[in-house]
Amino acid sequence: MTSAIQHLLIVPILLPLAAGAVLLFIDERGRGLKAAINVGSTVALVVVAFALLTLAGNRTGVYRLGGWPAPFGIVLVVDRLAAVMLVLTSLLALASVVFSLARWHRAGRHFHSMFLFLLMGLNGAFLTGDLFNLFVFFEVLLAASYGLALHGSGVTRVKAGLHYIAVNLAGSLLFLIGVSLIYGVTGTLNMADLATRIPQLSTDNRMLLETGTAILGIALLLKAGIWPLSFWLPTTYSAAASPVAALFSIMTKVGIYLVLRLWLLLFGAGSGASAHFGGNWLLLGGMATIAFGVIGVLSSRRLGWLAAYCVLVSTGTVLAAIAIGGIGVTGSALFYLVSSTLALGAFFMLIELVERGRTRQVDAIAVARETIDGAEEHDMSEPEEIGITIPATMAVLGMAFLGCALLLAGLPPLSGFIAKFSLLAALLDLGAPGGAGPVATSSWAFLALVIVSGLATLIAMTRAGIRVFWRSSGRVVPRVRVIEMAPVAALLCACVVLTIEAGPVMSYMRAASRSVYQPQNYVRSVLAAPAEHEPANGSGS
Amino acid sequence: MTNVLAGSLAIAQILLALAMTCAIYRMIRGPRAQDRVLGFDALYVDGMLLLLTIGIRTGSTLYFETALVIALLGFIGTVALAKFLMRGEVIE
Amino acid sequence: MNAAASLPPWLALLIAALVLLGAGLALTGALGLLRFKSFYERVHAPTLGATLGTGCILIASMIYFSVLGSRPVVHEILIAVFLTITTPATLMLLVRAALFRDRAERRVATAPDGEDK
Amino acid sequence: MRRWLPFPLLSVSLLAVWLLLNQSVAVGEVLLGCVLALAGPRLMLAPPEPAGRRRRLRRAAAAVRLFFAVLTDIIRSNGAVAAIILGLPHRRQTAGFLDIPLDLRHRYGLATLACIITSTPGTLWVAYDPVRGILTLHILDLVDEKAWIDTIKGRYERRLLEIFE
Amino acid sequence: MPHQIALIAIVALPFAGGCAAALFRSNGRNAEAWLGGAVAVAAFALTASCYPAVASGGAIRYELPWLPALGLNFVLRMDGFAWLFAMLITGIGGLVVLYARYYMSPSDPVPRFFAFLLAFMGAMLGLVLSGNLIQLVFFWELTSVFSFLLIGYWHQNAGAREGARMALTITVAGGLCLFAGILILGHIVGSYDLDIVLASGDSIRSSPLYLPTLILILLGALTKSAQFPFHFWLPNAMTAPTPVSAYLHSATLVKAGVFLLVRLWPVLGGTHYWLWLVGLPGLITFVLGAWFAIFQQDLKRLLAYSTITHLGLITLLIGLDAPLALVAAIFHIVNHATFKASLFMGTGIVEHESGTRDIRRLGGLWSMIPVSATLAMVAAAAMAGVPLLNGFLSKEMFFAETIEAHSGSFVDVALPYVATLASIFSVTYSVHYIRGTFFGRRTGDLPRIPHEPPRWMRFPVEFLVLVCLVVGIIPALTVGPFLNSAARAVLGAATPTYSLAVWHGLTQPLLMSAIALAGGALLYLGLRRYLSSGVEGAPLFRRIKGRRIFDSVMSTLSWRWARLLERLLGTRRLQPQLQLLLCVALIAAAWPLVSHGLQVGGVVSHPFDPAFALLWAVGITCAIGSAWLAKFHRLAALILAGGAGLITCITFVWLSAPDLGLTQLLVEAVTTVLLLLGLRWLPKRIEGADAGARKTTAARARRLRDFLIALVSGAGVSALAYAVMTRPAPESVSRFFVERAYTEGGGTNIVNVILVDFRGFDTLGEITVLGVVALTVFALLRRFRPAQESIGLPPQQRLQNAADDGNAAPQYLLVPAVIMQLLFPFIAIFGVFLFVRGHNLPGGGFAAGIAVAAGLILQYMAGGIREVEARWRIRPLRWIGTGLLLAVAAGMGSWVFSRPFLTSYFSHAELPFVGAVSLASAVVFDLGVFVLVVGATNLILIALAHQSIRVHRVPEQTPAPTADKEG
Amino acid sequence: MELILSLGIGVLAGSGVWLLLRPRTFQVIIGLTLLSYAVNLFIVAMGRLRIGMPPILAASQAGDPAHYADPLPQALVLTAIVISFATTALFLVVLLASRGFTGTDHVDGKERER
Ligand code: NA
Ligand code: NA
Repeated sequence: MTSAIQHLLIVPILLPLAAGAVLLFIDERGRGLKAAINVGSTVALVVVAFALLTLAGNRTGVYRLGGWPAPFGIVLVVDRLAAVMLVLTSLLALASVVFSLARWHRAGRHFHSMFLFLLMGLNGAFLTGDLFNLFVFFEVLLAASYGLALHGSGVTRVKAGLHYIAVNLAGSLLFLIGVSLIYGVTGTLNMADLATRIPQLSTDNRMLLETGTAILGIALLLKAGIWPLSFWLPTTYSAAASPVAALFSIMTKVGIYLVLRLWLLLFGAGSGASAHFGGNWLLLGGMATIAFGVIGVLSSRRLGWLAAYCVLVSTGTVLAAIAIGGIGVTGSALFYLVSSTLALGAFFMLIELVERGRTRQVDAIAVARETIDGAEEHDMSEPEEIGITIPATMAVLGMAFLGCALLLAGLPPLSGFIAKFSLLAALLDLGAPGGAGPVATSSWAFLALVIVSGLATLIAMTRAGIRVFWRSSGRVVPRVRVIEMAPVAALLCACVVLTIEAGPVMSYMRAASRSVYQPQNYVRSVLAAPAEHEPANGSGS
Repeated sequence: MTNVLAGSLAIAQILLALAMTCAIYRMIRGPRAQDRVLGFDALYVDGMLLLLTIGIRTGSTLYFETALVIALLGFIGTVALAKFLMRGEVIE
Repeated sequence: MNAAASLPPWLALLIAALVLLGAGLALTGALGLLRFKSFYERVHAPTLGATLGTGCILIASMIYFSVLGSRPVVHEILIAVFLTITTPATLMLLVRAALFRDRAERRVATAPDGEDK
Repeated sequence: MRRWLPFPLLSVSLLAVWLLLNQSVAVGEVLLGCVLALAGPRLMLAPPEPAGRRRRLRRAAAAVRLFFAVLTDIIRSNGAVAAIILGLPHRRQTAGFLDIPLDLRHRYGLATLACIITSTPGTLWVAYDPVRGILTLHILDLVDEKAWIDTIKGRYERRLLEIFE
Repeated sequence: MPHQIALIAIVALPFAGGCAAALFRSNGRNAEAWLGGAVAVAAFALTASCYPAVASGGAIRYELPWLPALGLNFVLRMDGFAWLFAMLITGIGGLVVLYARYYMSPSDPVPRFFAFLLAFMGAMLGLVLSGNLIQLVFFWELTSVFSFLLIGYWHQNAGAREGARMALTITVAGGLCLFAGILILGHIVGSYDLDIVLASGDSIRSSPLYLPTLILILLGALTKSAQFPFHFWLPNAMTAPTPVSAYLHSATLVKAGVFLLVRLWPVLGGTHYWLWLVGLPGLITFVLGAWFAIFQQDLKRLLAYSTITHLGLITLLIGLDAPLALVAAIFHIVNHATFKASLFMGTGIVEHESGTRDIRRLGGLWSMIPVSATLAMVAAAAMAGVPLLNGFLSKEMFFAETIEAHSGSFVDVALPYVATLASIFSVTYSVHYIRGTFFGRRTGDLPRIPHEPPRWMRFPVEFLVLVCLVVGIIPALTVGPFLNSAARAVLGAATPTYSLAVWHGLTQPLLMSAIALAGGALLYLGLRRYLSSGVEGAPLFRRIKGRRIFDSVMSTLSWRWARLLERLLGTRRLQPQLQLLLCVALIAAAWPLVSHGLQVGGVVSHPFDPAFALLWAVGITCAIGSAWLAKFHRLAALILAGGAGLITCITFVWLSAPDLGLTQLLVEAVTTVLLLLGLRWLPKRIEGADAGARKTTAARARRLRDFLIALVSGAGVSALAYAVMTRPAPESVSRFFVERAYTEGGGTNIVNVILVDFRGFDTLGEITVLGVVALTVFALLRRFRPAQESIGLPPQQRLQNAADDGNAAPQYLLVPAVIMQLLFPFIAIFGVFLFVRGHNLPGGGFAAGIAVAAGLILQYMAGGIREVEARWRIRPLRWIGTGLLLAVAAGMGSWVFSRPFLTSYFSHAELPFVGAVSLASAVVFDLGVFVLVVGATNLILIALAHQSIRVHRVPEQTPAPTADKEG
Repeated sequence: MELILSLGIGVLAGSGVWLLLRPRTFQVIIGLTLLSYAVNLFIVAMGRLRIGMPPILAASQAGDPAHYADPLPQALVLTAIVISFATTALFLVVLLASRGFTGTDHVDGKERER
């Protein structure tokens, strides 16, 4: 634990915390300085996250806080999976913070601090190897998300925020019950230690452990947005300020990440009688979430709601894929997770730019006419057969919208297609590696749902896109600044990179998935005696 | 004699718990809001006494500060309630 | 309670008596809270527990721990002091508010003694 | 002196409280206690009241006398009120309000009086009119108004005036 | 290798050109055309240069790893068949670019047009050159996307928008089915590589998944090729600019479907499923399309239906599942591309010159634009299958194939007649097209007087018509070798012998052609009256409009039902959400219990204690009372909840947790003040005001349901707690803490050592939560807007202020304020006490911080906001920041010693006079906690309190009626 | 003792849940308060019941776990107390803001239509 590089592991938590705290000393007039600090920190986070991504490719990094050995002290663990999540978070954060500089960070107090604290919570949740510490970081990220969800105030946000907070407070209580029950039965909070203790549990204790884990799971799935615990999500996300909503698109993934991690760690193949506990429910829930997300996507009148329901589709897809399991499917699910999160982030930001030029009433009426009364009537004889020059702003916005639509619907050429393909290919590959073999009925259902969700998303996105970009008579061209468009473009470019570099990325994801499926290495790394740590404390007098 | 002491402490705790029962009767029944606050205040004092008896019963001074907190700061809640009843507002 | 075995019997009896007296006073006060008919009377009742009741138990505690710890334990005084200082603040505001309302609603003239609704 | 010790009595009390809390008179505790005792008064919201005219010793003596008087009153009243509560069904309705004109104007004096009256079962501080100097009490056993006025003014107010003014 | 480079260039050039085209100025028609033309010509030349490598049945292959783990590589593969298609795409593409240069209006912003057109060309080339089936799907969907953008090019027209949307929806839906089908195909074969798949025909056909695979792939192909019943998108796509129609809807996009069918025929064909599933739709489309085409009055719609019927013909040929039929299909693909592209362009010229394409308004144009008219007539003749034109040849082959016996079913018998019938229709609509446009009388004036178009606008038509003629006359010398290499690429050794010649003697097919020509002419004569009546649509089918059906299905499925389901399956109300959450949690928690059964342990650590029982009787009463009174007696509920809190605190102490008792008590005090601060802004609630609502059955049912949920939740938590408490404790990690709290953590208060050392990181997070919440509260309250009725002074204050009439000093507060102010130093010293001893005895930074904060709040209550803030400058934000930074700095201190974050140091020192002093670095951390807690607590409460004075600045409202302040 | 405590926890939780499901924001916040009491007690219960054994080392040396209540759940509860205080404050302010904006104290920001 001597080299400075070791401390890199905790930087994703400490840096935003310290930066957020420093910002409190700067008053609102120094907003430029605040913004600079925030952007600087976020850029640093991106760098650190990529560094950790590289490190984790070699070995699982463990950071023992306070120098205490593993099951007793809190440990931070970075393996490939965690590193991927860190990178995703930091990229999304960077895009979102740059976007916010155009106007949103002026909409209320302490935007930058709360933003950084949210990053701290997210990174902490991804890194920690301790259940209760996980609760704490969950609370940090939730607290910050409450603040950010309410950023800008206003009746819609406050109403949505009230629901969001109430539901999540109830969820946090469940979280506590679950974690403490697990502790009461096993006597430990360390995830790796827990994994070693579970196989040895007696039957009657196992029952309580499963109950505890089930309650904990519900708390996590609530945050992931599984149906029928997902109704808070569209309300909150659609009401949130757009850079906030963009960053929020990672938040459901925290729940998913933890479900994946804990499920395979605690109830993996080696966990004795509890192996794969709850898997069928997870699959059902995930598929129901996709279905509900699809319904929501189709029934959305406003783009914000559409995007929020796309979040549910994404969540459901990943959850169901995790439940189906297998290294290949999970690896693909991770790829899909990254791709869809980036796309959603871009889309949430884009929505604001797109909707800037229109008024609500006109919009609603247009939807009503177009979608309720069927197609518009048109007269073949008098079409205006000279194209309209599209202002550059609209052209760029339109291209970005198209990109988002393709990504979310899973159509080529962007990574959405690759993600869905890899997911489904891995799914079908599961039956028998390298050839024909039986594929479970549930897998067929999942395949069908994924395909249908893509089509439904496309239909809804086309409807919306046509409404916004093509039915544009009398529409004001929105004023869009470069720093607003650049983050959207950057996220979409990231998706292009994902498409082109699909091979290497996918092999990293598969390796991540493999290490999650074979947690022995994780457990060993965490529980290993610290290399040269003798109690540094108690140096005596 | 220690049995007498132990027994009397147990009885004292029962008496105090009964006192608390009376106090919550006022808290629930009222009839005035002030009655409820009064009951609440009495509940706190009785609770403090109960904490002291727990200390004696277990022979530990570690519970003393808890009782002290009630004596020193327990009234903040009741005074805020009282002021709320008085002025409709706690801080003006 | 193991340590209590080292107490002299008379001290044990004294402590027991003090504790019982204190708790009894507190209960009496609480009963008053139950039995008095008007609010203004009820306010008097808990004072029993808050003054002498507390005092008895505090003294019992002081004796007990002083004897056991074989050094004077007197920090219980603080409880008595703080309780004495803080109780009036609450009660005065409570009674004041009640009186004001009663006067406003003409339930009492200057010397109110009516029943609550 | 007044700059460093605007509330001398408060500082002494703070030191005493600190030592009582720590149950120790070790040098370290005393030193820290002194520091805290000097710092504590800075937390007073209101400026200090003018000091009393009488000599400290006399004031201290008066305080001790008052303390014991109050102590005996409290013990006596406890018994009386307990008797009233436990014998309630046979009790006559004697509770009532009582107005007493006060000479005491000092805020801390009034506060002390409030503590005394409230701590004594059977008497209750209801209101105080600072303009007219009228104190309204509620008394549980208001048989003899004169006796009560004598107690308040004679036993308590006189000594409080000695201490505070 | 050069061939591989050529392959990459063929696919990459159009995309690059598309990107470049997008950057041109909006009026750069010529530059765009030059660019597009150059790209098309280059790609054409490159393709042509590849011919030697594919002529003899070989294939060029270029492979680039893309996603090798999942069998997806970027594979370009050109064989004779792909080559033929690539030639069509690039060749006709070049002609269309040239044509579009003249067709598009000078004021049209063409960069977008050419960018999409070139990108489409690239996608199409990628499709036909794909050597990996997933990659094929990739480009397949891309063609759908670009066709959407091209059809919707004139998106200011509702028709263009609708047509584009319909085309996209249908083709993408089909594409997704194809995607699924290819995935399953890959699953069967174990690879997506075209070569491997093509070599696995037997295993595919014998797989149990064969039928679903076939259906899914056919759904993709038939939608793309506009086969019945998915044909209706094509006529509606005619709102696209005519160059787009000429390109997409004749030669390329719609041919993708039949391309795929031909491609996969070797592995999917050869079963009776294929015959039925491909042949039947083809047959129906062939007949119906031709029939519908007759009755179109819009030239382009007529051509669209004619495309549909020709695609039906091709599909039918493929469905016949015979090598010779396949050759005919390939041949007809090429022929149709040439004559249909020229017809579309010719139609474009007509429209461009006359301003309309409505047959009812057109007529007699032959006299005005004789050259163009002649060209159109030749192309139409090819379409009708007139001898000496290429259409005749492939139709002849088709007729020959219909006569052959196939499955021996009634189809065999009927097929020749049906084919002839459809051909009759073909002739009829061709005649209708020609006669309606170039001959006969016009009903009114044309929007414009037609002239011959510019030389180079007509050139593409001339060229294609020339191709029709040359191929029609000397097929073997022209298209022969190419057709052969294409057929060989698909059929391999099974390639049949066939002869390409105009004259095969007096054969049955020739007879059928003759009947078709004559019958068609007769039918046209018979229908003349009907056609000239101006009605659009076929007699029997006029009412059935694909578009209408599509629209209503779409709006029902994707809007009405979705809305309905969203309302049924979702909710936007809070209560159902919480109910669901609780129910799901209950089910999840109960599930293991149901499967294993709940077993209670046998350990009872302590005997029944009546005092504890009574205590909890009080606690339970408080809880239930609070629940009971919370609606109408808020204050009572608040007090009772406080009572429950007190019982909780006492229980903590009873159960050996003095730290918890202490902290919870402090928090109780502050929470009470907090909730009271909030209570001021809530609306008055008077019991009985909505008594009626509570009595309804629905309300009662709701309450019963909630009661049951509450009951089960409570019972469940109870049972779990009891089950755990009564079983022996597991070997816990706590042993470590107990054993090392002093020796390695330097404190005797194990809980505190855990909080600041063993698990200090939790505490760091926890204070962050507090800080963040304080910030949120602060930020939210800056925009606080109270409800109208809460704005004024509370009624008590109004009455009292009136009674006090001008008494400056608030006399009611005189003595209490003195007491409250006097207590502050004591509370502060108590806080210091708690802080200092925390490491060894109950206390700690958090408790100390709350205590001090509570003291400060007390000052606010005593003195009021203005007085307190005049006395002290309170900057809670700084406190929060300082606290966080202190905690972080304390943790980072250990970095200096190369230890992990939060590693603590302590030493017991013996100082002169002072005695033994323990110093732990954790104390600094705890100090951070203390500072933050003071700051955050104050920020929260004071920000809330400030609302009162902020709002009072608002002029007072009319006094509200005095209501009892009981809650 | 175990039975009494578990009953107490159950009633606190049940009352809390009942209030959580009520339509008025104030009911919900009181419900959350009661629930957090229940959960805190539950966590302490997970360390099993020990009376008169506070986890404060009697001597300045390594302790024997048999003589002390489990300190870990207590540490967890302390963290939970802080967090629940914070979130209660936040919920209160949000409900006030909602009340201010919508004029009602219904959790949905509008009265239930009948
Ligand atoms: Na009194
Ligand atoms: Na005509």
